[in-house]
Amino acid sequence: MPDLGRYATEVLSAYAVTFLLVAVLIGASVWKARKVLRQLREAENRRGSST
Amino acid sequence: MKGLLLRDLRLAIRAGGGFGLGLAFFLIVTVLMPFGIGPETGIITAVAPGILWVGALLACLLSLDRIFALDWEDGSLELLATSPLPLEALAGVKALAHWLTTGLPLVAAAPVLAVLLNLPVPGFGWLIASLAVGTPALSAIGTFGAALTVGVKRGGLLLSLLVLPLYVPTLLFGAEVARRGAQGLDALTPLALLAGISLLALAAMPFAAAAALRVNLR
Amino acid sequence: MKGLLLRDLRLAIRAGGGFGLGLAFFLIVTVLMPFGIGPETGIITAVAPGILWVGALLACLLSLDRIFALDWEDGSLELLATSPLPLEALAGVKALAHWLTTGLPLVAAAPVLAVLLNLPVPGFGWLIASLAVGTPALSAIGTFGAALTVGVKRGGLLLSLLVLPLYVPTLLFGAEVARRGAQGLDALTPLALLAGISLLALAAMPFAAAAALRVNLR
Amino acid sequence: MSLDVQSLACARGGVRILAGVSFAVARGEALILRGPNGSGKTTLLRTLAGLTPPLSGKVAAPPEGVAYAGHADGLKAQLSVAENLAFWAGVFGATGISAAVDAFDLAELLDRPAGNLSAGQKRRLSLARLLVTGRPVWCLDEPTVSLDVDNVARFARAVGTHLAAGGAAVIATHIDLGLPGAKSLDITPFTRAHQPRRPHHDDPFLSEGAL
Amino acid sequence: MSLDVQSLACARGGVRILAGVSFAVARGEALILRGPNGSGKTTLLRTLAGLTPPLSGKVAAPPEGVAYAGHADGLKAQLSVAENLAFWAGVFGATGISAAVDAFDLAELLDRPAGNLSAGQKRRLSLARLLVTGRPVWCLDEPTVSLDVDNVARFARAVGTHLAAGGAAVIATHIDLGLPGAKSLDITPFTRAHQPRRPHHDDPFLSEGAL
Amino acid sequence: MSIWEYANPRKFMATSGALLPWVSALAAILVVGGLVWGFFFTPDDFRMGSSVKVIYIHVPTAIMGSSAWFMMLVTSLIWLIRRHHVSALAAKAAAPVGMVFTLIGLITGAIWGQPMWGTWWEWDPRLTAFLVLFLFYLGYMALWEAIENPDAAADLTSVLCLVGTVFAVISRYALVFWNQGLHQGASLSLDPEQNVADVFAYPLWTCIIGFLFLFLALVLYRTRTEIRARRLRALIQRERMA
Ligand code: HEM
Ligand SMILES: Nc1ncnc2c1ncn2[C@@H]1O[C@H](COP(=O)(O)OP(=O)(O)OP(=O)(O)O)[C@@H](O)[C@H]1O
Ligand SMILES: Nc1ncnc2c1ncn2[C@@H]1O[C@H](COP(=O)(O)OP(=O)(O)OP(=O)(O)O)[C@@H](O)[C@H]1O
Ligand SMILES: [Mg+2]
Ligand SMILES: [Mg+2]
Repeated sequence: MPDLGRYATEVLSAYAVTFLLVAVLIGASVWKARKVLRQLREAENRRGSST
Repeated sequence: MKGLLLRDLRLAIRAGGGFGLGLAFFLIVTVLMPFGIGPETGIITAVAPGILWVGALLACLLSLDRIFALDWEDGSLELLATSPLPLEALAGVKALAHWLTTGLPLVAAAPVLAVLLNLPVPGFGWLIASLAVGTPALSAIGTFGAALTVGVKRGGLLLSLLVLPLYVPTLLFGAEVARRGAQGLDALTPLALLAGISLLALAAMPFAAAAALRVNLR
Repeated sequence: MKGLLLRDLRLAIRAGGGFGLGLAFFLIVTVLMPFGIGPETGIITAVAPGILWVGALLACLLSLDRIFALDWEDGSLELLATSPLPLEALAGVKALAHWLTTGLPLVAAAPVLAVLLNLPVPGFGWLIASLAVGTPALSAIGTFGAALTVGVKRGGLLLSLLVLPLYVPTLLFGAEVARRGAQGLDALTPLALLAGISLLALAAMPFAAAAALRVNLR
Repeated sequence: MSLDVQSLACARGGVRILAGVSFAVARGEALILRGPNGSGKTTLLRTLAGLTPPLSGKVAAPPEGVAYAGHADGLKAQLSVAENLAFWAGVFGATGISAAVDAFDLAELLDRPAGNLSAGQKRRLSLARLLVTGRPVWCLDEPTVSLDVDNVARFARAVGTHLAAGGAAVIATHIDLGLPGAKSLDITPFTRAHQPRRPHHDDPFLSEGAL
Repeated sequence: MSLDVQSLACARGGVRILAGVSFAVARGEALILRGPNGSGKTTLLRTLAGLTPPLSGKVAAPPEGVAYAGHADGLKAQLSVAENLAFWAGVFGATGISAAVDAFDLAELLDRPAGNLSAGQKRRLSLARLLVTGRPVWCLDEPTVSLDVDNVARFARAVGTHLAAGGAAVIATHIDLGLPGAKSLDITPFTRAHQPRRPHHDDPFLSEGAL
Repeated sequence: MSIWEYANPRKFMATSGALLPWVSALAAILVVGGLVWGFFFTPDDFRMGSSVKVIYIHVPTAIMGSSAWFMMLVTSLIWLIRRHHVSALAAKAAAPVGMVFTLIGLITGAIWGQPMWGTWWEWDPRLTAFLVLFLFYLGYMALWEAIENPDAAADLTSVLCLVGTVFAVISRYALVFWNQGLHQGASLSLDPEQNVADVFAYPLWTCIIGFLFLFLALVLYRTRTEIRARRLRALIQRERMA
């Protein structure tokens, strides 16, 4: 860990915010992708079974 | 009544992002003000509490006409009026739904916007407190105004005109709390007065609104 | 086209005082601001041009959703779209009617309000000039926004969200003209730039608005 | 007696439209209101439903009240058919929506947003609402507008069931609904044109003598 | 030939509703569109009027265009009946409104604000608009909704006059309009349920095989 | 075979599925590598002290925040002109990513501003233009959400994107006129005099490229989701109509 001197709070909080927001973005993307994929599978199955 | 509240919240979310929009509008007004006023930070800081309060008030105002007008246009309001639900309860639920979709998000977002306007940090708490206590009054008074103008097609502007004067005391005390808080002065007295206004509005408005609705439905 | 313009003006007057309402709203915002900001005259004078411009902008904004939504709801818009009138002309006439009922009264009333806010007298001319040149852009841009959101029920808030960022350059230059005018600085350059934006908006917006209308009517 | 109307006078927008209307509808009975366009059917029904106060006379309705369905559908475009119905069921304290769904054959439309329905489908949904109100008296204003022949028959069956269960209905319409035992009332005689000039006016500014 | 439709496919809200519709309406002819609720009459009429672009196929309309009247009345509540009509006359470049007023017996209502009319009176006003458009082809969607018997007859006479003058009309309705020589077209065979499954889809996201 | 082949949903799904792991891996390596390099292995700046380390996130996210809008402009144009559905969906998928990057740029800038300029926020044209861009993102996304028919939404958002771009550019000039500002000029320009020292530049470039790949990976991934959601919608609608 490098010595950040008197800017430690600023630098660390900047990194923290970035990681947090990127994580939220990735998380939301994955969550939505999973949800859509699951629903799509169900719809395709319904369709497959009905024909 | 729970069903009505849930329906209104659901409609607010589906009909183009109820929660987010008021917030976004608040953000934009806060950003626009400095464009008008000029970039000098000193002046902006001085007027920041006022701008935030006026922004919150306008965000409320713009969403007021949704409260009853949609139900009026599609005939639901007539049907609700012939339902077992008393009109007073209807008005109360509508005001609550409006506050949940507009006032509450503003309270949460205010500190972030305060940063943009360089509000001193000790003022944040007071700003939040003033909005939390004051916005319910805005919703209640607005519901009354919406009930008065429900028969007027796209009466948005008329509604603003009726409601704005009624908003003056709330705005006065609300901004005063935020300003004193920012300057480190005593802000408890105006906060107490603000709370009084809110309580009065919450207690009286459902009845006034119901009376207005009854006349408009005739 | 003349018939359409006359009809729109007539409707604006009958449906609860078109001309008066925007004006009254403008007046109220201007009067409320000092309540929010606090009583120090110095600060108010400094921010007066900005407040006037922001007030004008908000008064425009609040009346935007009337531009197309009423015609959409009662089916007239479909009928107009199948009429010999091209949609571009329709959008142009609508923008003109909006400006006549909202922008023009604001221009006329601005000096009176400027007095309330202690704007220095030499600034009056510039204030009026900036509003006269700038408000047509507000109406034109707003017509485009209204065309985008015409299918959205009571999309007033969404409309504001879309339109306000587009208003930024107009507001910047408009307030700059008024501010420089009030301080006795050179205001011709921003006025020329403001005129440029207005011309651009007036020339391009009817086409963009017609395209949006066509999509929404499908 | 389910609905008892005695020498009722009704107004719309401050103008007296009807006067001297009297009739009674018993349980199990339907009354068809007839009259040319603009004669005052809607005005009368709104007064029966309690939306407009009567100018004079009185309406005796059962304590549970009246279910009203007007020209407007009262649907929320963004909510699905099921959500629309469930909302009204909740407001009226009904237990379920399945009977209503069956009566108007809405099962296939349940998940569709109400805004995407055709005119007749919307109307069916708004009629289905009547069944979840659980109210004994129905006041219906041209209920079969934009319904096709099959659905008019479906509506007639629903009214029949309601009557058989001890309900009553007052229905304004221009077409033949196919309700066998229904009485019919032409409101033309109660309109202004057919009334004797009266010395007493409903509007205080209309009493005799120029000002 | 006034209106010529060839293997038309129409969509509503991005969903294909009808396919393979072909018909022709000559001058002096009326075509009655029939089909149960939700079968696609409104969708077809909107496509004919040019409001919705067709998915495929083509509509050949006369150069003067088509007059459309939908489920909504398109009236301004604050304007009087005369002002409403005069406005549309102005838009379509018509010379006067008196023919339209006579045809739908609006003379007594001329000064009333359109918002204060009864449902049937509104509908008459919105039908009168057709006469001031001067367009040769009328596309009407359930024009007789909430009209009483006399006014339905009045409407039938207006259509008859229009046809006699060389006009044409396509009318969707569920009731009998009393137009003697009118052809009738049931659109049920063109709806999705009656179409063969097609390998090629109108929606690029519907082609076979999972994603 | 033309490049437009990839605008076919199926073809796009195949290609993007094959590309996605590589792009994601590259993004992860470059972002993590660049940040570690910058954070642990670079010296402090003589003026800015250790606060210079914020540059490794601030600059790349700021660049990507504005580039994302540019990408949306291009894909919107492709949709309007050639009507390739995937193109419109890619624009829809990119908007939230661009919005978040813009937000990160704003927040890290604000945090950095405190030690450098002594204030969180300054109405500097650069910063303000960036804030306006953020507002554009919000409006754009709200319009997508508000309109139900996907093709109509694609059309309307594309028009908004075009008009918005024009006004964003005008705003930029208007803002410079309004206020001359505090913010750094270009520090990675071609002019070697102005450039930051190489010690900072190498990890910075790594981060910029890393964030570019992160953006690409996210947009590919989200576009795939949008395509599936679109098919799901079509399937459900057909079920209902049947
Ligand atoms: C809220 C505050 C800030 C915002 C919104 C902001 C925004 C931006 C933007 C939009 C860019 C441009 C990226 C591009 O497209 O080239 C940028 C670059 C940059 N910013 Fe900031 N910034 C902020 C604060 C700061 C502060 C406080 C500093 C340092 C003292 C700083 C240093 C830089 C540097 C060095 C660059 C790279 C310039 C270049 O290579 O073009 N920023 N910032
Ligand atoms: N808001 C109003 N203000 C004044 N008069 C009105 C208003 N609404 C309706 N009227 C008038 O009252 C009379 C009765 O209207 P009402 O709507 O009750 O007729 P109706 O029998 O329902 O006709 P329809 O069969 O056309 O629906 C009509 O002449 C109408 O013009
Ligand atoms: N906006 C929309 N989005 C999706 N589907 C729609 C939309 N509007 C209508 N539909 C569906 O399209 C089909 C055809 O509707 P259309 O309105 O054309 O029927 P119609 O024949 O006019 O029926 P009606 O006799 O009830 O008026 C219906 O199944 C309807 O549910
Ligand atoms: Mg009626
Ligand atoms: Mg129809």
